[in-house]
Amino acid sequence: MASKNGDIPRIGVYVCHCGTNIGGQVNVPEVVAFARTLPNVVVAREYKYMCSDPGQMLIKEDIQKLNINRVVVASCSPHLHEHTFRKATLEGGRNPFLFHMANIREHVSWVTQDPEKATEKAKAIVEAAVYRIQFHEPLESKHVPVHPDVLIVGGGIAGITAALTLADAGKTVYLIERESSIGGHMAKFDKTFPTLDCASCILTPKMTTVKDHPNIHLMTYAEVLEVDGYVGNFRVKVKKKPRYVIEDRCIGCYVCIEHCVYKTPKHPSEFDEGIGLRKPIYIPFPQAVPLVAVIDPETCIEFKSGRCPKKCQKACREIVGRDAIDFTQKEEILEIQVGAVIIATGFQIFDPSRIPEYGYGRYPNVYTSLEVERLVNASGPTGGAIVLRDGRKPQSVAIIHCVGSRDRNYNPWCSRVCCMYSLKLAHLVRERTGAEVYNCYIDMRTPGKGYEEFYEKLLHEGVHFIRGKVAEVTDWTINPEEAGKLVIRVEDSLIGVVRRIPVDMVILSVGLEPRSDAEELRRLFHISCSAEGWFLERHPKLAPVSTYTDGVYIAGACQGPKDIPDAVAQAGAAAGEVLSLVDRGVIELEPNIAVIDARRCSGCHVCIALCPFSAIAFHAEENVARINEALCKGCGVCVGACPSRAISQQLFKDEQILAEIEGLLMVD
Amino acid sequence: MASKNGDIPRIGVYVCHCGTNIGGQVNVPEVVAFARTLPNVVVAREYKYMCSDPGQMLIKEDIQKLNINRVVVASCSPHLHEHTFRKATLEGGRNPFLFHMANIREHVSWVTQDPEKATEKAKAIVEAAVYRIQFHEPLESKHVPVHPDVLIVGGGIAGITAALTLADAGKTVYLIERESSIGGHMAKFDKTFPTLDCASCILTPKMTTVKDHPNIHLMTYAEVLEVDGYVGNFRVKVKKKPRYVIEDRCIGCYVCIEHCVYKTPKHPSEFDEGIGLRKPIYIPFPQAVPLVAVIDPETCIEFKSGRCPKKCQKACREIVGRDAIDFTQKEEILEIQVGAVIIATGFQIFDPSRIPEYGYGRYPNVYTSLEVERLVNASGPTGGAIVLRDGRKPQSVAIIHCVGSRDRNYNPWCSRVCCMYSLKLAHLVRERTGAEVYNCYIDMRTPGKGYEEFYEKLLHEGVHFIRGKVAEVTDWTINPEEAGKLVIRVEDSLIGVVRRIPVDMVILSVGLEPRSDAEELRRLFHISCSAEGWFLERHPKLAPVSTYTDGVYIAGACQGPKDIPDAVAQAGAAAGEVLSLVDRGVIELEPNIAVIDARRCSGCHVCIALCPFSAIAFHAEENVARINEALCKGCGVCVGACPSRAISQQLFKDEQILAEIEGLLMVD
Amino acid sequence: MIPIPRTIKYESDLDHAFREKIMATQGCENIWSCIQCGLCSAACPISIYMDYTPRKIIAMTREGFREEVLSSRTLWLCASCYACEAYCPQNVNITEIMYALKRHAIEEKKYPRNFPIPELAKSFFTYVKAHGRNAEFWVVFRVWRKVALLRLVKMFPLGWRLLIRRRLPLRRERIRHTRQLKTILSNLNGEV
Amino acid sequence: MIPIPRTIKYESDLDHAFREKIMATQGCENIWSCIQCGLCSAACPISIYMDYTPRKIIAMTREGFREEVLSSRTLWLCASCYACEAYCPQNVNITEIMYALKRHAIEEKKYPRNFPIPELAKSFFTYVKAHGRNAEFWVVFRVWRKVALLRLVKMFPLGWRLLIRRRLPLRRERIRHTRQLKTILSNLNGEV
Repeated sequence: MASKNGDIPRIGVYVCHCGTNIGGQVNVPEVVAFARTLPNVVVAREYKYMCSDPGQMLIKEDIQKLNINRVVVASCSPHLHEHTFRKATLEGGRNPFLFHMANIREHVSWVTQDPEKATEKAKAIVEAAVYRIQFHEPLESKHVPVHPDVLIVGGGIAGITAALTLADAGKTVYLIERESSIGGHMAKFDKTFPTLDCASCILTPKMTTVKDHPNIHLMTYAEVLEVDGYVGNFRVKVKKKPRYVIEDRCIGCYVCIEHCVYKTPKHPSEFDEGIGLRKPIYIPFPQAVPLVAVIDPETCIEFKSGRCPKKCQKACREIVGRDAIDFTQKEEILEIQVGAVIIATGFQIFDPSRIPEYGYGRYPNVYTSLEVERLVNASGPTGGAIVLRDGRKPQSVAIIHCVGSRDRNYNPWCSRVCCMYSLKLAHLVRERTGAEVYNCYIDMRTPGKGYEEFYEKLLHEGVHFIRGKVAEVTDWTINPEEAGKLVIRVEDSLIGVVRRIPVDMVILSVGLEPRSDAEELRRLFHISCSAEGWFLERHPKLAPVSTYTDGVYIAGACQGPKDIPDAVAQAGAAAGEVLSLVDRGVIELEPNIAVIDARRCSGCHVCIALCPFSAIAFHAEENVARINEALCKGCGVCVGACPSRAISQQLFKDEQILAEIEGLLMVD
Repeated sequence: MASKNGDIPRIGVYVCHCGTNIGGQVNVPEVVAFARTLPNVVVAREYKYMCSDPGQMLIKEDIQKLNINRVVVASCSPHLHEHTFRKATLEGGRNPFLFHMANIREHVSWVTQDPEKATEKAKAIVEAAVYRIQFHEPLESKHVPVHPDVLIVGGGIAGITAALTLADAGKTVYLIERESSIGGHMAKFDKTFPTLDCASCILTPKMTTVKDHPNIHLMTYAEVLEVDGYVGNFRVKVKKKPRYVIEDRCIGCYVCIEHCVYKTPKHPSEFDEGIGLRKPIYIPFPQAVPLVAVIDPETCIEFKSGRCPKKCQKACREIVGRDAIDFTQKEEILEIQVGAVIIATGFQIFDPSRIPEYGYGRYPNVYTSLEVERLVNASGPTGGAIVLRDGRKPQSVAIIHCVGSRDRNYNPWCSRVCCMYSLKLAHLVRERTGAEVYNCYIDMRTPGKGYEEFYEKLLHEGVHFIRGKVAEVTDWTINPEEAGKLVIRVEDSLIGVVRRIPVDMVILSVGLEPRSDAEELRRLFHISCSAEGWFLERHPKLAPVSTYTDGVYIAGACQGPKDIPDAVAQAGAAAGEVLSLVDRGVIELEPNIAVIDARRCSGCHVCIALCPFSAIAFHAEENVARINEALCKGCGVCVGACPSRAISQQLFKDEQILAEIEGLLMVD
Repeated sequence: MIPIPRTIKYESDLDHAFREKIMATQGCENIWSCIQCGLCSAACPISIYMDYTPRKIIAMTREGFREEVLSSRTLWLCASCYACEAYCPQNVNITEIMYALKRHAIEEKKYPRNFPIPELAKSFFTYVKAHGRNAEFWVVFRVWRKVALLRLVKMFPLGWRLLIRRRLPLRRERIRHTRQLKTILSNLNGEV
Repeated sequence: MIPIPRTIKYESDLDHAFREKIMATQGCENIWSCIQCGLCSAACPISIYMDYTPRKIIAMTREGFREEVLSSRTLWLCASCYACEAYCPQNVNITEIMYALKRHAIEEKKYPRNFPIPELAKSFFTYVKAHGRNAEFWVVFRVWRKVALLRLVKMFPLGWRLLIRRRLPLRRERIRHTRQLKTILSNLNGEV
């Protein structure tokens, strides 16, 4: 039997004992003797550990001395040692794809009780491999170069960290942020737990470094529109939204804002979570990067009526002499080319108005934790004073943990950061107002470096800790002490009684959620989401920042709730993966991909629609589909779907699979 | 007044409003008018935002048009914009160190109530800067090249991950492991939470990849002996302990072990936590990498008496034909040169015999969680059967959380992983034995992706969860039901009663501790430890894998308790930092270092002993101390200590500091 | 001097089969999901009078505190308003569990004595089983006779007013085929 | 029918000053460190008879449940063995807190009635304050007379045997300068 490529197959079969892993259950000498009887088998040997150097040497010597041109190793899973034996085959002087692995450990010795049946099964698997390998052909791995530039989506602390690490390594980085300033959620915080570091004191220097870094192209107020290409070679279209202020000209002097026709700010500031107000032309916060004004067309009179005196523009032109305001600015589409992408788009907070019992939106003194972050922030709307909506200082404050988290009615997951930020807020509230603070929690989750110690500090500050989930916040009072207050009902489960506690202010420790548009981004970059909507890592343990799409990495809270150090570590890890990829410079493509026989292709488009990796494109001139080798992952969907049988898959050709089945059925 | 370097100082003073940050509190025009009156001030200007491009342009233009040769900017903290203005000075055409920054924001406007006093203080600080800058000299930043090779200490999952990332990036990596195989604690686990992935199935391929990687030099059974040098240029001495088996010859065939004079294993296996036994010659576990035998001289008869028939050696020589055993092997000292170091030495478990109430070591059926990991491990000593010491299957098992953690009598910190691994063990015990399992916890801490869901799974499996810390494990029984069992006393704090629960087996969920020799390693690498003994990161939020010693990074549980995904993320981040450093290729040294005037140095050694960075060495030939410019951090300790006044510090010379003080005192 | 009862629990005091029995009741399977957050207790409008909070009843049921649970006032105070269940973050069917516990308490005669609600449930069931239809007068009469005879005397004027206004008919109505009803009911009980 | 007490707690039921008072007592400052792990309850050899476990006493003290705490049997059962304190992972001085609570209970006359230990403490103190020295017979006699008169009658044979064997002397010993002792004691009390 001559193989398709004309040579006569001369097969070597090598059966591994794997110590006693295989040898203890399978009669290896019997398998070897059986292998010798199979067609085209020139030599069959056994060895204690085929993966060891002397084991591999057997293969190399047989190739050279016995002119073996097909190698079958019967041992463990290809996941473990396929690479090892392909290398040995290559070093012996044969194309590495003229090797096939028969798994008689995971598939046989580890899962079969009866040694006799195990031996029979091992024989069948070896015979299948011997039949199959006759049809193997030499294949060449292709190499594609990696573009050294990197795209980072999201300018929160994770995106900033990754950008700086990469830029410091000399790589060109495009950092894209949807808002008008980078900084993300961290920029809104007053202090960070557990050290009570001032958040902007540690973040602002990083933000300005990003702006000043010669290797970073910062694009704020911008979004990714389209992604094309594959690992090492992505083409990305980015939309820059109009700010109606020319970025290069604006110096962030606030003169335009002072001269706006609105004498006082009237519109809820997004950055201040609606606790503060802004004008239609504004700078979101004093440390914004870039420090450039932006006009909100939704509230600007010029955009709504076209009849604004445009005092801001005049002021910029005449007082500052910069003429930076341009009401006719249009969105811009830019195209960039990068080799790798890091997605660091973060989270959104749970909307507590979904829980009517907590009265958020109904009672003015029920706040989200993020609103309170702005309230306690020294550069926030109240200058750091913790006051109720009517300006009074609260004398008692309840902090409700797990709002929207650990709750099957909303989000079943633990949001990981709320216990710690609730403790931080409890500390700040107590420090600045002296109020009685009641923390109502289910389990106190403070498992980080110095976190347990922070919990203890809070205990000592006299904060009340009540183990129980609050059922209700109400203004229905039943005794004089409660009059004019909000009352929480909670079981103090460690005492075993239900309590009604009247407070002036309620802080809802809202959980973290995937961003509502995560699904769109997922589709843009061909990555996956878990059922909850968080971006899915390649492996929860060992590849926490990789995705199933090569060249696309994830970092920070877009992968799941995470505090700042964990997000920063992930960002560093993603940068490390990117550097490893870019420094390697080329990508070796596995040759087990699908190929289209153009003569057979009817141009029906079926495969194009089905390909999960968008690897097939239609070639209009020739009226055929074409597979991008770099994108194809060899999943075989198109092969099965092609009505014209025009597609076949390397290493999984019909003849190879059929021969394997035939071999498997020969032993009875 | 001519400066020391002969030129006439022509000073430009630039006062920043910082929007309203400074301008709202300090009368900036008054400060500018005052600055114009100061000696050698040629020009003084104010600007809304000096850090903006037009602000910087003022400086550049004045240098060129007015021939300014000294620049003072009065604005914010040097942490924020010193770099910005030095760059502007350089771009204007002057040496960047002819610039000085006066901080009138953090030091004045943000901390002073009275605008008048604030203005006076701002004037004083500006005057100080003007006086000081007259004595500034041009300084040159030096550059040192970075050696591209990397040392990783510790071959657990963190070290392995970092090594593979770096090696895949094409860097040469030395991976040093103290034990005879890499794999660390993870290699001992059966399953990993929360996905119940088989630990060795995901770890072993990584381990073999490490071994086969052409860029990784793996050194097991080795320890770091000495470290010398500085970032980019470390010289490290490594001690390779003798295994008495020649690594290159051994093929891990187990023949020597079979032929050992000990017919059956008699010595507690370290890898199996003493639950299993080994011989004096052994391979710690079947997936060990490298798969090489090792002889323990403490238990080997040849080493103890010199009168062993050495059957192992004979078997290796005659049966296997490798002659790999060498009783005369000696330890080897190797010297390697690297540019960066990653320390990933992990943790040790808390020794529960320190808590006599729990009876560990006294009652045979009280186990540590790590012992149970070996017990449930399919390749462990019992083949995965969960049995008591007498071979019985337990019918009831208590798992005690927080053993040695969250306890001021032992370790006050939360060990972060115990809740989850306790749930995992509860699942495995229940799955394999059907026993009643009682988990006694304080707070259920499952804050990770999929962790809360895992807790719920366990609830549904009917595991008992008792919120309460166990006081005592005892064999003193008080009713027939308890006879022959171990009894735990615990308060079920959610019911409010104390319970006595008789069980067959007690699992102590021991916490994580710094390794007992962490202090030695800390000293070797000149890094810091927190009070608890964990290696100290440079910043808990923003630099979690850096240390205060440039070029030395930390990853994984040596920095604090951490689960596998967090350790892997940190390892990736450390690799990212190293790649960033190595790719940069050179290190720019800040020139504000100490310099020794050799003519004045008396060679008294005082500075050498005091230098916290070991940057000063004694030059015996010339009998003087010499400062290594790359190691000096400019802390000034030596300057103050030198009895001969031979040491001065760039940018902090006596004349500069005295002039600054003089200037500060001029305004009254 | 009052006697001091033992409060510590030995495992032999507890009834491990009890939780299995309750869990086996339809609708009570997810008693295991409870994470003891106590929201049910806080949401319960009647928890104001309960000796054990609903959360504690679940914890004790799960751990086999049969005596305490079955003799608890809590079961009989539960108004079946379903507030606990509606808000429960783990979707535990708390009201169903309360019903199952009530049935067990009656079966095992463990309910608190001198407490009208369990007597009412029992009398109602006995009467309906016998006649196929409720008769308020006779059920109420039986309950108060058992629970508080003195109170019955005091209630005579109210009863009389209700009687003469025909709001409390003395007539016992009955349905046809009561035997079939009995069969249905005993089959149901057999299942429970 | 038994009356149904309200079990829910309003903040107005609680005494916020109470915890401050306890915490101000020397040795009780670290009551805040408690993380409610319950080890104290489990370690306590007497918790077998306690109505509230030691952990719960701490929780209730911290939250101002003054009535419940001061009338709890737990305070008087505490044998001061220090087991709780020795093992407490947060090093809370539980025994000291128990003493402080006992003193308050006596001061405010809140201790459980018909319970001998607080009476014993009080009688001992009163007697020693008056005479400077304890006299077992008279102290014990007073306690039993107050707590359980009937029991006193039953104890007569035992008392008689002890008396004739001179194990229970009737003689009242006293020290000199009892007035100075009283001054010392009242100064001390003033401090507490």
